[in-house]
Amino acid sequence: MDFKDTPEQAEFRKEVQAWLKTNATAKTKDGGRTSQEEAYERAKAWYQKVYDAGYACPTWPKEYGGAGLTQIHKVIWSQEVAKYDEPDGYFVIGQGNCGPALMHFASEEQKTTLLPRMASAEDVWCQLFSEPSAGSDVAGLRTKAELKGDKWIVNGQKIWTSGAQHSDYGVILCRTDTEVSKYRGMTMFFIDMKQPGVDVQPIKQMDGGSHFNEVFFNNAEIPDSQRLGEVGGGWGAALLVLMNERLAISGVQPDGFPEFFELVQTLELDGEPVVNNPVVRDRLAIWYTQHAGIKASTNRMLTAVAKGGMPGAEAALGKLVGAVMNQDIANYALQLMADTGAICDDALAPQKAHFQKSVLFAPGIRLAGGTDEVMRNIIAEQVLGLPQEPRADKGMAFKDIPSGNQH
Amino acid sequence: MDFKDTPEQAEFRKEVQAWLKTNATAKTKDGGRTSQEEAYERAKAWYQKVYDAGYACPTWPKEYGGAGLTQIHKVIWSQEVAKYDEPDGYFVIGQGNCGPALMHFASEEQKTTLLPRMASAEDVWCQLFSEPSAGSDVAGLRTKAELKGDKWIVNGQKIWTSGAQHSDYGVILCRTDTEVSKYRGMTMFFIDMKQPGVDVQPIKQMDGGSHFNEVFFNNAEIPDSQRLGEVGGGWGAALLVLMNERLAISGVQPDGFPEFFELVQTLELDGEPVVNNPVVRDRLAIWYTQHAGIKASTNRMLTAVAKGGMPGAEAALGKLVGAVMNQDIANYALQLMADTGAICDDALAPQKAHFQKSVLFAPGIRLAGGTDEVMRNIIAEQVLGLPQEPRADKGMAFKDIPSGNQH
Amino acid sequence: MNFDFSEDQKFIQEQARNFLSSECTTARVRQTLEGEQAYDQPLWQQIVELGWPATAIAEDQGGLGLGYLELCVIAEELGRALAPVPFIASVYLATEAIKLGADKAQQDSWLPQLAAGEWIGCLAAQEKPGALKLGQLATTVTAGKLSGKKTAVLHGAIADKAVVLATENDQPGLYLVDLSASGVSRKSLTSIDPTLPLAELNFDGAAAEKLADCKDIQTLLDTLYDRAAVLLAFEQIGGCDAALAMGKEYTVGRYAFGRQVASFQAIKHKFADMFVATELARSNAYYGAWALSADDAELPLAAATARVSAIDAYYQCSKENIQAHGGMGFTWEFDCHLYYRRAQALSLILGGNPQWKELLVERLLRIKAA
Amino acid sequence: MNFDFSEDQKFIQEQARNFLSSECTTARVRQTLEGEQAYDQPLWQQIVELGWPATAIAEDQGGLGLGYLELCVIAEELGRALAPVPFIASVYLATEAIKLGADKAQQDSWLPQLAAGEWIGCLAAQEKPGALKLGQLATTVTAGKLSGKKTAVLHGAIADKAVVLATENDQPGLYLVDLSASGVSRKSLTSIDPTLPLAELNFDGAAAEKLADCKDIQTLLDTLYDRAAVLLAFEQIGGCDAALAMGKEYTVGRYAFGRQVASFQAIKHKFADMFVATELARSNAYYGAWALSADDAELPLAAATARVSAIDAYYQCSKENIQAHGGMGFTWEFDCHLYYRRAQALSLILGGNPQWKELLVERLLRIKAA
Repeated sequence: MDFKDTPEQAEFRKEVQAWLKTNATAKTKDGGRTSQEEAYERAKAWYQKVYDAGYACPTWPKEYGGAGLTQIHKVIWSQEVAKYDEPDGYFVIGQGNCGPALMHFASEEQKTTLLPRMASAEDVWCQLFSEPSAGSDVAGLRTKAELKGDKWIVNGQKIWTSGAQHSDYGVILCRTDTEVSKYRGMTMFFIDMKQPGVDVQPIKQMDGGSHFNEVFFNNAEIPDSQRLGEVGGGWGAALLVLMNERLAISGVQPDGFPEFFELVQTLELDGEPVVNNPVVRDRLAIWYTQHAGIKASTNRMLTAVAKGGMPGAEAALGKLVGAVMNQDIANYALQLMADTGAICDDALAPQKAHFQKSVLFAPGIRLAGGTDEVMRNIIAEQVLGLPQEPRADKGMAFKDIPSGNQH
Repeated sequence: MDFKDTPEQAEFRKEVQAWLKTNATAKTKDGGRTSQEEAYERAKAWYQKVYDAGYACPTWPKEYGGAGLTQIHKVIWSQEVAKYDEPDGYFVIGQGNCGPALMHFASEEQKTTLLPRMASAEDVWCQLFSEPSAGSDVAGLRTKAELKGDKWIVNGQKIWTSGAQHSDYGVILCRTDTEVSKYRGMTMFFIDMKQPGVDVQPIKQMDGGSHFNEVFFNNAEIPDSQRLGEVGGGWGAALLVLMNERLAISGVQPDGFPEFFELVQTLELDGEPVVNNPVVRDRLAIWYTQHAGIKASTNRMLTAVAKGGMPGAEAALGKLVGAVMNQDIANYALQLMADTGAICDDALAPQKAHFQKSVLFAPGIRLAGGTDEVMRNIIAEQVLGLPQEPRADKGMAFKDIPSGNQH
Repeated sequence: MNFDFSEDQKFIQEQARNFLSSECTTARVRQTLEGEQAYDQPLWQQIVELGWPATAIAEDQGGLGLGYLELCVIAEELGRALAPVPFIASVYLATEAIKLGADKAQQDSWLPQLAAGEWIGCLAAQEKPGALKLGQLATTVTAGKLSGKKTAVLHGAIADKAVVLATENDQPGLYLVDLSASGVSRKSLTSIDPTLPLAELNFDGAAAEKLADCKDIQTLLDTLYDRAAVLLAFEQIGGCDAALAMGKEYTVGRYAFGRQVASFQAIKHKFADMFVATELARSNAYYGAWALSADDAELPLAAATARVSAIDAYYQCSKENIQAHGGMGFTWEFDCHLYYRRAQALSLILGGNPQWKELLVERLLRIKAA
Repeated sequence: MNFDFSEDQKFIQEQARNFLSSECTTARVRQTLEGEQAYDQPLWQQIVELGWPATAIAEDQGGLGLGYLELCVIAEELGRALAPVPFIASVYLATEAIKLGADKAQQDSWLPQLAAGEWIGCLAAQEKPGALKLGQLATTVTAGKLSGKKTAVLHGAIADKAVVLATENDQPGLYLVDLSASGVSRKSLTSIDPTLPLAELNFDGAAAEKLADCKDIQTLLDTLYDRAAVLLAFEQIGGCDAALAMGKEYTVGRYAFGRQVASFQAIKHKFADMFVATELARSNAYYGAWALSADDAELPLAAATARVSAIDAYYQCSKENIQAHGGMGFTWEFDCHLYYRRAQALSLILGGNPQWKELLVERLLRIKAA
């Protein structure tokens, strides 16, 4: 056990630090929010710069646009870049989820062509799994792909697709057979998002923002050569993508602690910072142990991956704990501010109304990427090996499964 | 809405106060624990005294040994007697659970004979429902009663029976048919506990005490005249008993608050009472709102019952909340004492080691009378009307239901 | 002993519920939420015509001469319906402040106007984050002119008059200020619940009339806040009920893994916990309602208890209703966030939970000592 | 960067686990629990022979010259097995106190004896409830004779020698006292976990040898407690694992409503939450282990973090294991209470969670300020 760098790692860190010093934007106290479109353009530019310098997708083989390094190098990169104000996680879904799917299932030619363009963010990718009637039960999806000649014709609707409006390609999971049981009737593809049969509509969130989209497919086409894996093998392929997603988002998801720690030291009530209040300290201690525990757990997982292991379902715990504490922290922060806590003006509320915004965005974090309840199921079944619930849809042909108010 | 007595209620309260002043034992600071046998004898004597004065079972009709009064009078009685050191709840299971079962199902002759003897605690009653393999799933019970002539022959085992060692009678739920589905194959009786085929064995609890028993039936006999309700109608009868149990125990179950409130005012750390510590005050506020909420909820339920309603499944909430906070309070009290919190000697630990004892007894309160999980199911299904889980044993003959490691 | 509302009170509640369920749908609430208006003026007018603002005003002062219990059941329905009207500001706060601090002549003049909805009142007390401290007020009155800045004033941007907390010769007192008069400027603030909008009020020598019967201002404010805390608790439990009902309806109708989402134990137990929190809050609110209506010495403790449990319950119910909806709960389109925003807003008016917990404990210890 | 134990360390752990699972069954633990003995003397003897007390003692002082990481993995196994031996008292507390406070000559004399198990040590610090305060010590030393009363001394009734905290000329220091010498009397206390028994020690002019290298005694005690906190955290996560495994095994085998109890979502999610708490505690303990082994400046914060989460996790796992067992979990016969008692005992040694949370925050702010 050694939480410090090896000499080789220290060398890499120094190199990264030097490069960032010259190339990355320093953090400022009042960063100033940019529009979504500006943020996208900035991210494209940043990724290209990183790619040109050879730091993009550090763990990918060089021939596919990566740096051929280990997970630990990636951690070092992330630690260092986090000190700057750069959108380094902007295209995490493409690189973290879609990339490994291509790596595993695509042809050598596709990989050599597409992966470097993904690494440089020249091509933007999205992931198309969730549907209005397939949330926690992802395998309940209904978007249909039918083979006509050597093309698949896609009809249906996906939802909660981050970045679909900018995407060149998407990895999509479709139902290709409704006569077999639900897990056996799916197939995975990658699809050209810029074709006529694809319509992207933003979803307005409860906080007023629009980070996600609905995507409608109306006779969209996919050449069979863009199939990822076997026909009917989509569920296995999807699990591989989801496993990589956990690795990609681990340690990236906000838990609210750093901002809260800043707040309690700066917010003054009755002339002293609230951190002097023992009740606040009690909360601070609890949340710090969770924050530190998530961080250390992520590092343990990365150690395992660096040694050649697979990212385990254990990663679900960071998502679960972080999302819940993030919401409770935001709520508690407002409570501390009392009456004025309800004021959301950037200029008036502490930290540019971070906590007010967080209160309204936090529920989404508990839902995106699997609800709290799904995380607990994953831990119970995949980590602890507990028995599944009796399955109401077991062995049924997909078309016969009861579906209630979903249409 | 009026939380004060009506003139008639005030009159009754005065009368009760006067009687108690002459007849009940005052509380002392160090009550001094008595042995279980002494406690039993004291309770028998107290109940007889209350019966002779006409205050026993206030809501029962006079012809069955009660006082013919309302639930509100019973509340007044309970409030007043709680100011004294008398074991007024000792026989609550007989009077609260078995009494209503007799009232509903027994013959007039049985009622006139047995109920007054139950009211005076001349006869002691117990309830025999739970079994080693039928806990949360009470209807999974296996103790068998077979009709031979006009007698039922009972074989099997009951568990968690309070007061079985002192009982003259027990209300027992038996399986009388294993060929039908589980809820339809049970019948309720009352059984003579002093016969040869009944063997009572105390259970040693995790805290070292023995408040409960196992009861073994080996060809014990029950005349068919002691059947309560129809053959095969035992589940409906049991639900009636359990509904009355909720009413009987509501407001009686410890939630730990009064003792904690005393502790924080008397325990001094660094020269001041711990109640001056804001963190302790924060906990105190949370637990007080729960304590007050349970009390007020119980009173609301009693108002409904006094108006002729049935005790609802809502009572489950007091059990659920009270049991959990009782355990957490005890744990927190020990934490406050720090190193010395682990010392259990009556003479050394505050309040005669109340919290140390409570830490070890508290888990039982979360289990007895239905686990936390059963309480939540009751609320979800019976109060909120949510759908049941898919039932693995639905429609199966009892003998075919999978039973795992239970034998 | 009777721990329930009377049949008459339940009838008033039923009437209120029927009225609001047809006139104050969430579609209507959204008109205010989405900024088309600062409050629902036609709805407010109907509410005035129904006499709700007059409920707890004496008959000889133009009111209906009912009591706080009647106001509590109306509050529960306003909370359930998320009514986007200045009822809290004008009724629980301004009217009650006047009942507590104005002298007979002032009351005889103002209360009939408030009862008739002739003007909308609000309370301007808070100047900065944290609990209100009388010793730290910066708003002052000199020769009948009031100057200073107040923030987080509920419905302050649309109220006609404000009851303002200020000091005169270092003595704190309450003053009625006409907000359309000169020397007053106001600014709408972005509020976490736009249906309960906040404002900043700036006074620069605005004409102010002192509420003439304010003696012990701390006690007066405590009583005012305690009364409002009980009434808000009813709004909160109304909201808890609505959020729970919404979650139930959705998950009973939605299927996953071939069965109703509401049949999963994780969801059922979530709802059970929401129900438990709501019932504890409701029972505590009932106790508060009784203490309020009976003007009992237990009001301070009962009010703090009601408030603390109502804040916790509504936070829980509104956030877990979102959770039970899954992704759709996070959309603007679904109504889940209306309850969640309202839960936040109601918990912050009068100060948040930390300060009410401290009040609760102070009062509990005071009773114990007495 | 490598956030895991080495293969060698894992091998030590596996050996320890194998040994304890055959030699320290719960049936064996119950002999101590049920009062047949104050500790398991034969087991302790085997542990001494395996060299575990010598793990973190230098080779030239009679130890194995391994490090704290090796001691951590052994601690995890002792915790898992509920070993009823004075390992905490003698190894984490007495030995470490001597390593921190004794001079070279004393260490050269005592450490080989401790490594060889020639005597059992304990730490006598606490005199009353609450956090230990150096300024409030009533135990004093005059002319090499120690007098005073210590309470809650872990394994104090059976230890051979105690490291005693006392003041001499108002200066606090640590003293080694032979507990069999004259001037010492001791009384066993009823302990919440009889397998970690406490005692009261009374000193009346007992011969005491000062640990000669105690300079800043507050810093020394902080370091001692921080080291022990990390080691205890490993005992605690071992216990969490065992409680979780016990609950799983029982509910997978038990049926209700015709299906495995472990297939109910309420039970599955309970176990998921236990796992989450355990993993967070484990990760924090790993960080503490590294800081301990590297003697890093982050030890104080890492130790407090490890301790706070280990206390919470073991309380949760041990109580919910009982709950998952239903009624049988409440019996003396089932082993559930062994973990629950142990969780309580381990959380109270070194002071409870409230004081460690405060330490955590102090240290967090100190790092931030640095």
